[in-house]
Amino acid sequence: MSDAMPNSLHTGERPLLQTIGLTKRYGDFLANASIDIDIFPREIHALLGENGAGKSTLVKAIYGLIQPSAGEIRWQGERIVLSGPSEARARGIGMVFQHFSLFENLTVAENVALGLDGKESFKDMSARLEQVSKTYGLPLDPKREVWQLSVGERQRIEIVRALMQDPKFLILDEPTAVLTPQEADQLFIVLERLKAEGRAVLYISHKLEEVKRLCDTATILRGGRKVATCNPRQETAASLARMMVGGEIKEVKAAAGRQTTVPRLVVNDLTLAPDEPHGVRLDHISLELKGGEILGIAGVAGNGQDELFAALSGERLSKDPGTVVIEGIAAGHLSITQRRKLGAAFVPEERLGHGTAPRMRLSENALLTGHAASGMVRHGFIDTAATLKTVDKATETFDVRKAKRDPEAASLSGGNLQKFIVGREILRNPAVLVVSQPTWGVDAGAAAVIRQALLDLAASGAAVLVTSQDLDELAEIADRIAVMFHGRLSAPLAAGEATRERLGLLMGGSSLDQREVAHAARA
Amino acid sequence: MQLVLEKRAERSNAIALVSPLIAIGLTIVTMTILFAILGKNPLLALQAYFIAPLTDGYSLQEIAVKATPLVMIAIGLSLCYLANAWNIGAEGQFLIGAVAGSWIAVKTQGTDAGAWVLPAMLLLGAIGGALYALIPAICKVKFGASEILTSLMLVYVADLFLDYLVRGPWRDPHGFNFPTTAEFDPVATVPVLIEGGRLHLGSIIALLVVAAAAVLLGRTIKGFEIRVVGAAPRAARFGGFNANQLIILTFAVSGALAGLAGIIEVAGPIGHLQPGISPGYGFTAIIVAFLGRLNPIGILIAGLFLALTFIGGEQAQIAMKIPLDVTKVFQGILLFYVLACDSLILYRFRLVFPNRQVTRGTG
Amino acid sequence: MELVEAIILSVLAASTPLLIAATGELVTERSGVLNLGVEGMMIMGAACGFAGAWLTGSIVVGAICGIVAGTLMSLVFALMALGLAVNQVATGLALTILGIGLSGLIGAGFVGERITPAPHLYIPVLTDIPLVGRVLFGEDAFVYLSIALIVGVWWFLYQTRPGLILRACGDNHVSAHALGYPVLRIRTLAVMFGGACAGLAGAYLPLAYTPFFIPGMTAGRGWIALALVVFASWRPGRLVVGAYLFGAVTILQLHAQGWGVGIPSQFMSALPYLATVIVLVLLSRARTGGSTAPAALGTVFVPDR
Amino acid sequence: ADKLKVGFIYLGPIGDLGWTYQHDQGRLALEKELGDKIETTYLENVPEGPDAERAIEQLVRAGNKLIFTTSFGYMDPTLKVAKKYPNVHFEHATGYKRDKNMSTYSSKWYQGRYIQGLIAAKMSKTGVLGYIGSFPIPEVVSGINATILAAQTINPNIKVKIIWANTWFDPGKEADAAKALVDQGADVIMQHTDSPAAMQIAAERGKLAFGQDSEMIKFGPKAQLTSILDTWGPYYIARVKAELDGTWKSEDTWGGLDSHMFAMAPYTNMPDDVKKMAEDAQAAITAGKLHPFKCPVVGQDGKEVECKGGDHLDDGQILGMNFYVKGIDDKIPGK
Ligand SMILES: Nc1ncnc2c1ncn2[C@@H]1O[C@H](COP(=O)(O)OP(=O)(O)OP(=O)(O)O)[C@@H](O)[C@H]1O
Ligand SMILES: Nc1ncnc2c1ncn2[C@@H]1O[C@H](COP(=O)(O)OP(=O)(O)OP(=O)(O)O)[C@@H](O)[C@H]1O
Ligand SMILES: [Mg+2]
Ligand SMILES: [Mg+2]
Repeated sequence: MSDAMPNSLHTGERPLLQTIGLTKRYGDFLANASIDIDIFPREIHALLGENGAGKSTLVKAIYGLIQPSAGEIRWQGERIVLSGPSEARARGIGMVFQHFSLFENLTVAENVALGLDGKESFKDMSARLEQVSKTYGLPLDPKREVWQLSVGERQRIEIVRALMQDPKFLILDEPTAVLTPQEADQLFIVLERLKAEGRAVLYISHKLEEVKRLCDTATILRGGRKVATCNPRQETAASLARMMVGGEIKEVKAAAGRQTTVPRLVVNDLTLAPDEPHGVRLDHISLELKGGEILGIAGVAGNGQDELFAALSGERLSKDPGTVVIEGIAAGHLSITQRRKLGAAFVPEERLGHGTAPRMRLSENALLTGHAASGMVRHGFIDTAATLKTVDKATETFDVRKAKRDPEAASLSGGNLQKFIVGREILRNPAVLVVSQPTWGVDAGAAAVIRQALLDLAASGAAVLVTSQDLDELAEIADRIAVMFHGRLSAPLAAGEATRERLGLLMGGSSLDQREVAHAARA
Repeated sequence: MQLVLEKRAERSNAIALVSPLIAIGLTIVTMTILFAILGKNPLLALQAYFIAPLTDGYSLQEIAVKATPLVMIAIGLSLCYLANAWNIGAEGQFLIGAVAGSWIAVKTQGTDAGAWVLPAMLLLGAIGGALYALIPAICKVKFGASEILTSLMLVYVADLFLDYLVRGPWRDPHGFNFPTTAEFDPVATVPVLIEGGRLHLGSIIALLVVAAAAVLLGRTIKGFEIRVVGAAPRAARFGGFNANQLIILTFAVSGALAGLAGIIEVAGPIGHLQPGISPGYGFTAIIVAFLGRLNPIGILIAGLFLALTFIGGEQAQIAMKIPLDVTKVFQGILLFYVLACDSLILYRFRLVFPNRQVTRGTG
Repeated sequence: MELVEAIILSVLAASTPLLIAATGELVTERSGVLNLGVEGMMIMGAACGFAGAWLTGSIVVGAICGIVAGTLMSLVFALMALGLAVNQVATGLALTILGIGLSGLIGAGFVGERITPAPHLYIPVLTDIPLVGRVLFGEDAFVYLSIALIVGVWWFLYQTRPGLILRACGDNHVSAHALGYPVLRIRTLAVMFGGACAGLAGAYLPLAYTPFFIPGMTAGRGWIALALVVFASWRPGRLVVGAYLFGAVTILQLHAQGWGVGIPSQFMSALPYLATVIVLVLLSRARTGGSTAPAALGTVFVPDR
Repeated sequence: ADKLKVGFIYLGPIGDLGWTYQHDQGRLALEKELGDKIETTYLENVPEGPDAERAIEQLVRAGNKLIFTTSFGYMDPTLKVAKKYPNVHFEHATGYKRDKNMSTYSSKWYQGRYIQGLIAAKMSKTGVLGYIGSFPIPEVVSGINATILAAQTINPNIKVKIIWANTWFDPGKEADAAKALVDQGADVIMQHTDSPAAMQIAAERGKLAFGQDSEMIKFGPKAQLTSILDTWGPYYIARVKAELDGTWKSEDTWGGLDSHMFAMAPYTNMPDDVKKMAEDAQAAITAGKLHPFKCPVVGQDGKEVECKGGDHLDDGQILGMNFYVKGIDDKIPGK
């Protein structure tokens, strides 16, 4: 289609949902500034923008969770003021939240029931749950409690819950951030089907390739304002990113002539029973990682990646010291602090609460991992100047954007916090860096900075182990890629040989089927 | 109409300073009404509560004496609470500390034991309190038993144990079988700082404890560890800090401080061991800890302030026959206002009218 | 009267105020709110319950006054801890201080008075059945009410949708809010229910147990009720076990003294507390996985708007 | 002229219906008698720990010239303040330490307990008495002994079951203890705790009981046999008068029925002959003709207790009593 104004696609048709001049103010801060957006039936509409651009704020307002400061929302042409999410649901608006809205200690069925409005009996609801999850190919065990489930399974609950409301309009806030390609593909099938059924979808994602594949229209926010509406299929990822960032994004470049040196991280036949009843057992894992090399670990979420990270980092100890060797020293029994002293550094998947203490300042979060081996502590006393210096250096080197010199970690947007965390570790000049999901939920600009940093680190001679569910990301930076499945690690493939198809096979074919196998095997 | 809280972007330091003043102002207004209802002259009553205790050296000393154990215990508790370890049995640790320290005093009674007695008593008191606090801590770490419940239950046990000792084995042989040990020897007594008054060395120790806690929390890696384990347990594990060890440590330290407070109280103002050595210090200290915002300096101020209300309450009872229950009501209301106003540090209060954005802000 | 039966009756009566107060606190805590002011709400229930019964001559009115007093106290707590997002531990302790003071002021005029206590039921034939008759059909109404209450709470929490919503608020208030549940309103109701139960439990003391009012007559029972909720790991079934276990040890140690077992009475008096700790440790040891406390318990929640 | 200021320190709330209540009744009697010459002040709920000394000193600083400290635990604090303020006079209840400006006063309640023992033995059908103790201090122990010695004169095989509540004041627990005693066969309940709970239980169960400290007939109109009434009024009046006259001096008052430090509530719920017996015993004790601890007193070990007071135990032996007499089938806690 040649028309530059995608809205003309819908000439004559009445939008299902419209916002007009929608504004949300937090104190003096404008999170959404006068946003106009039109969503039509039978449309998958992308909402794009950097971290903190105001995407979540906008959809929360549409869902009635927050009250707009100004502007209006029209639903099927009629102006509405939502009293809350249940009214939104009653009108046919469903939402899948960016940060899960699940209850860990309740069962799947109870979680689903809570997302519905209780007009049917629990028994009928359970029956319908089974049916809907079968229809859409999103299997769930209604009796399990959520704390026992993997991230992917949790996402499935959210989606099934939204689908069970039979919404006319479904909002998904970064649903694929935690899904594997297979899980994501499954989701896209569901979304296409919804679209075919005449519904509308508002889809938030940082993964521009999938937006291009899936979405009919894209609205782009920057700094709380709408900057463009376009047809993403007619754009390139780069042009979309340009609109989001308002400038060029640097391309990730591997330094030429990277040399692999001595083995820096070796795992020998590591077997570790899970410490939670429903954790994954690590099964005879071995790998060898040399300096200058980046090893990628792909795999469906919940196949032991978290457990492997804990075992490598020393958050979980193994009885046999020889199972993990860092810089030639048997370290399986050493604490995370001792491993850091050996030159290892770690970046966990969860930024807030694991990688950082949310309500503490960045300088304190620098100390969190830096106290082991960075001269920030002398005779038990903290050298505050040294911690602040780390913050400043990370800010400068990795372009961490924040309101003041030393804010609380929670006040940073996801991408900026991730840059800080990666920076914090890289500034310690580690010999080994183990990093998990380095860029999930991070916008394109920030993701590029982080990937480049990993490449540069490897180029400087460090060994880097990256766990990721984003195969494109692994393809971009890894030298070799191995796959984790059910607690076992495949032999690594050289990056060139690691096609999507081969990796997919290694992951065990359809990821959803694999989950079933995994559960059956565990039960 | 609805009251809505809005989170401030940053905690407001200005309000942190004025909020106690607002609270006191509101308390004065409320109490004025209550006094008027009770037929008491509000001005005189307020003068008795707030002003009189501050106007002479004697009362000031007494405030310090009363605040000493409160502050000492609250400092220990604040370390626990910061680390997310819920010790609410400081009362029991106080009693056991008193018992442990008194053991030396009882055993050396009437001997010519020298100046080592008091230091040994203080040491043993701290150790006793620490060991007693370790029971709930170990039950928590080893078996996952809730420390809230076990530490509370052990208060009653400690109380009865003290009772048993002073009515049985440690009873003063010349005391007509009354439940008290003999008066401690001078070497087993905490020295008084000002002749004729009751201000004792313990107050200095309490100040040192406050200073040490301030340094610990603000400057050392251990203090950081305590804060991070409480604020973000998973991040703390990632930082290499062991939450279980810290539960043990903070319980031990807070037990030691409570125990130290206990033996100081017994070897100081009381002078012998008897039942009822604590008028609920261990519980009042919990309030002090929170009123002080779990901050050492805050705790010092809160402890002194609470002590002021106790002394003021007595003066009001004497001067105006205001029943003790009114003092309790007064303390309760004051606490409510202080806590409510502290809420302004983190939040902005607004009144919201439905379907309209008419708002009125405060603070 | 058979001694065993007599002991069971005493245990039932001694456990009843603990059970009622703990049931209320269990609901409060299940919604994610930790109200440590049970003792203060109980003593207010005792003072106002007695005042009401004395003034009207009706036990029912007394019980209602107790319930209202406890509820009003809990509303103060709700205003502070929920409305103004104040630390719940400190608020609860302040509530206890306030309750002790206020009850003293209110009760002062009633000290030295007595009322006719709540009658024990008597159902011909049934109550006369040997051994079980008195236990099942011969206690005062509060005893049976307490059992009905805990059964009702169990049913509410696990069999009804509002109960599910309440548990959800206690598990994760952010999620509950995101789904559109009025977390603060639900919690306020739960806190009020806790207050009503504490008030009723307090009123039980002067209305049925020892039919007169004396300042401080709750003597720490509110704290025991709080401990029992933890002991029960927030489950109604275990709460019944805990309350009766505590009552049983309390009563049995008195009997043991009467039989002259020759163990220091202080040790005997300490038994209920020690037994609670030991049983809790054993229970905790036996437990595998899963979190027992409501995950949001005691944490402040301020909804975004 | 300036009024004399008289201060009181109370352990409990004045509404405790027991110990503190009776002291406050004494204070009110004092005000009634000498209200135009004096002004009284009290501090209630003063714990016996570190706060006591401050509370006493606060009264001194408020200008009180005569101060009554009404619980044993105030002994050392009173002494300390007395040494500091030699011009103020102090009166300490139930202690044994004195100074030139500090008197002590107490009552020979064991005399009343003896009468109760006689009545109990007569009235008990089961021959089992129930005794609720607070704490095993000499006052309580001597009360138990006096009761049993008296009861044995009526029924040599009388049994007593003793339960220590380990509290002075917890109505619920006192009620539980009373229930346990009744359930174990006791039909006369005696108590040395402060609330009317036990009386109430006895009334409910159709048993008999004795009150403590104050009149409790209201709580057991059909149950109360009598009650030992603390009547502090006359003593307080006498001491204040002495202070007003300038004749106050440090004394040790340990008064019994003869000096009206306590009184027996009317003998009720008993046949006339028992009542007569009780009245006779009261008269004999008042007249000094009958001493509850008349020698020989035989201890639990079967040995005769040394008789230091001529034909009865001397005051020191009673004030520090720490043994059970023969016939009590129990052990004193902590011994
Ligand atoms: N409750 C709040 N109070 C104050 N400011 C807020 C609040 N919620 C959001 N903001 C601000 O609004 C801005 C937009 O946030 P929003 O969550 O909508 O971003 P987003 O586009 O969803 O980002 P991301 O891609 O990271 O999810 C943020 O930068 C933040 O500063
Ligand atoms: N309640 C709040 N008060 C203040 N700021 C908030 C609040 N909630 C969110 N924010 C701000 O919103 C911004 C974006 O937050 P949001 O939760 O949408 O995602 P994020 O932090 O960018 O994480 P992600 O990487 O998952 O996208 C952050 O700057 C955060 O501080
Ligand atoms: Mg977002
Ligand atoms: Mg985000």
